Amino acid sequence: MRRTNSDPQPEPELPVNRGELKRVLEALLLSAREPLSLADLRKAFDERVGTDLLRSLLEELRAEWSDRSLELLQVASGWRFRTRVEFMPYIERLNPEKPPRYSRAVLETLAIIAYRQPVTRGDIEDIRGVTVATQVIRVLEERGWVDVVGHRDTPGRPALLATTRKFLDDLGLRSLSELPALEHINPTLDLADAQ
Amino acid sequence: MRRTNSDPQPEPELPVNRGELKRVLEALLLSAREPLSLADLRKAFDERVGTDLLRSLLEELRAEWSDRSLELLQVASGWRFRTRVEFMPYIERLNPEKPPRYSRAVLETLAIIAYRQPVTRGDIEDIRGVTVATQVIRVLEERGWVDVVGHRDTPGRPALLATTRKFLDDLGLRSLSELPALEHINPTLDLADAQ
Amino acid sequence: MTVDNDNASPLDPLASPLARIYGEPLVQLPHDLYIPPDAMAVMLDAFEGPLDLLLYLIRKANVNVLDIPMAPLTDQYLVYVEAMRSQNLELAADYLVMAAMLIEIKSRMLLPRPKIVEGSEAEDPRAELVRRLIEYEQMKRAALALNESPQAERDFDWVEVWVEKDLLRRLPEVNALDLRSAWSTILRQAKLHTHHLVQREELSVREHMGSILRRLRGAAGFVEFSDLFDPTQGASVLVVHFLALLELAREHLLEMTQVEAFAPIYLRLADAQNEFRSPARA
Repeated sequence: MRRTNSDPQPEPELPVNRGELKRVLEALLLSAREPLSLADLRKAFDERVGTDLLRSLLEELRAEWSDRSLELLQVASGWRFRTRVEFMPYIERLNPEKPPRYSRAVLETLAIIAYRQPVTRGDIEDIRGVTVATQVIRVLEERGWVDVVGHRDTPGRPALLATTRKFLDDLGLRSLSELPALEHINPTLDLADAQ
Repeated sequence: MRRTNSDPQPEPELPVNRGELKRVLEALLLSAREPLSLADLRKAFDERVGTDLLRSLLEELRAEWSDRSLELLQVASGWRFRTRVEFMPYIERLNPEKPPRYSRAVLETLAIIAYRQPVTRGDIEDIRGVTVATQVIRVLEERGWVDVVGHRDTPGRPALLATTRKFLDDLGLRSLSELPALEHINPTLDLADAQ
Repeated sequence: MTVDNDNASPLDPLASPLARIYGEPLVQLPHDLYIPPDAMAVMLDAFEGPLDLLLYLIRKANVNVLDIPMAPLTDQYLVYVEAMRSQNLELAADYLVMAAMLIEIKSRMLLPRPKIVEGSEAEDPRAELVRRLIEYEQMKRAALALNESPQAERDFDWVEVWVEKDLLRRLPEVNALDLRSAWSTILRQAKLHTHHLVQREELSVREHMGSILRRLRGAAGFVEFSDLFDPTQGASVLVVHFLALLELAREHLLEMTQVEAFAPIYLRLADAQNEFRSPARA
């Protein structure tokens, strides 16, 4: 069904059955640059497909892909395909760039922002007991995981940091409530346990 | 095996059967931003899969996708998946791009043909005061908006151009009389004056 | 003041040796007070700050964090801090602040507790330290858990299949108003006068001129005058059609012939002889 070039704004026929609708959904999700929300998907169908139908088609599509090379994931900003974790070693061989691996300083700072947001740099320093290097926060901001959401109304009006939607997306989470639960800290921190 | 010591990923087992190999190939090709050559793919398998096997797996993969939302293509620099053209209108709705514009030369030529038809290229040049490039008229002819309806019986027998029914249809007009009235009205029809 | 070291080794979820020295894990600090300078440098890197060091010491001693024996802990802490200082390592002020805090708590522990107010307990001088240790420990473990979650680019790639936009050729859109404004531009440019302009009615005439030319061209020869008219279209259309014929004749675009008065009138394109083979030869 090759399109001719004579028609500038073609009105595609709406697919008539679930199978065809799923193929369109698949094409949309596989070629998207960002996760697609239900609203995005409705827009692609010219608002002619309801949210409930979309949701059930997405679930079917997820099931269809469940034993394949990709998985369809629902994250904070919508639905997106990602490669399965077990294929990463092959993909990595092709990419000379090493994926980002973060230092403890960066990870602890990220955890404090994620679990205690919004926080100022001072709050982070209080919890960690050390000065937080500007570089540590910049790494997280450049990754698009953390940004400034306001300023605390105290002297110096320090910036309040919070995690972004991209942070949730990149960790495959739909909301902050899906973060790993905080561990209850046993008062007796015996050595065996800790190491 | 050329893995470096610093590589944190464990050595993946080489997939044992064609099915698994194809799933890996699929993951590689779906996540790549560029076409992957056979050399790239061999590298991803740590050079442990031969070119002939890769080629036959790629052909199988292409066949598997032949009735799905993507097509596996072999292009100059290698293999890559591409979204099938029939899904493009849906994708377009998600990211509507501004339609291109015709150049001033094309629009003015079209306006002259529409309002003064039938006209020769010489008429158009007289009215616009500049030479009309062949390309300008060809654009309008290829669009199916303008065609030659005869020849003027003057030296050189220049072609007479007029707008077509498709022009009216594409502009949503029932007849030329629905074109916007020009601001100044002259009750006499005097083509000679215009030339 | 030193700052966090961004190059420190990433968390290792499986085992957390204190440090690695020449590739060997260092799980326990040496018991004698001599610490090789290299080891101390690595150790300083291994701790994320005084709270981290304190947590290590408390764990090592296997004591209840709610009942920290302040005197030995403070002593041990000071030994490490002193060792770091003696190795001329740039020591974060944070370590010294913590040392001061520990000493203060230790001394308050030695003082007699103030009288207990009815119904409430006097605050333990260690309470704030304990609170901070527990909170830090919790965040440290949360960081570990976060690091274990699959992360984009490190553990998986997002899929973004190539979309070739050129496959869908986009054509410029034109509407009727574009044409009018193009026409206005032409007029301004050419400084044409009003009598060059075309009125709405003419368009009908010009449209009919085009259709007559197409008709004649399609016929590839003579067409009878009356065949060009469709009486069902009404008088005004017929008039316009007739005007179009006259205009075409005036422009020498068509040829009209009539053998005698009241005989049928035939029309053909003025260029028909050149353009088309005559019916005779067809």
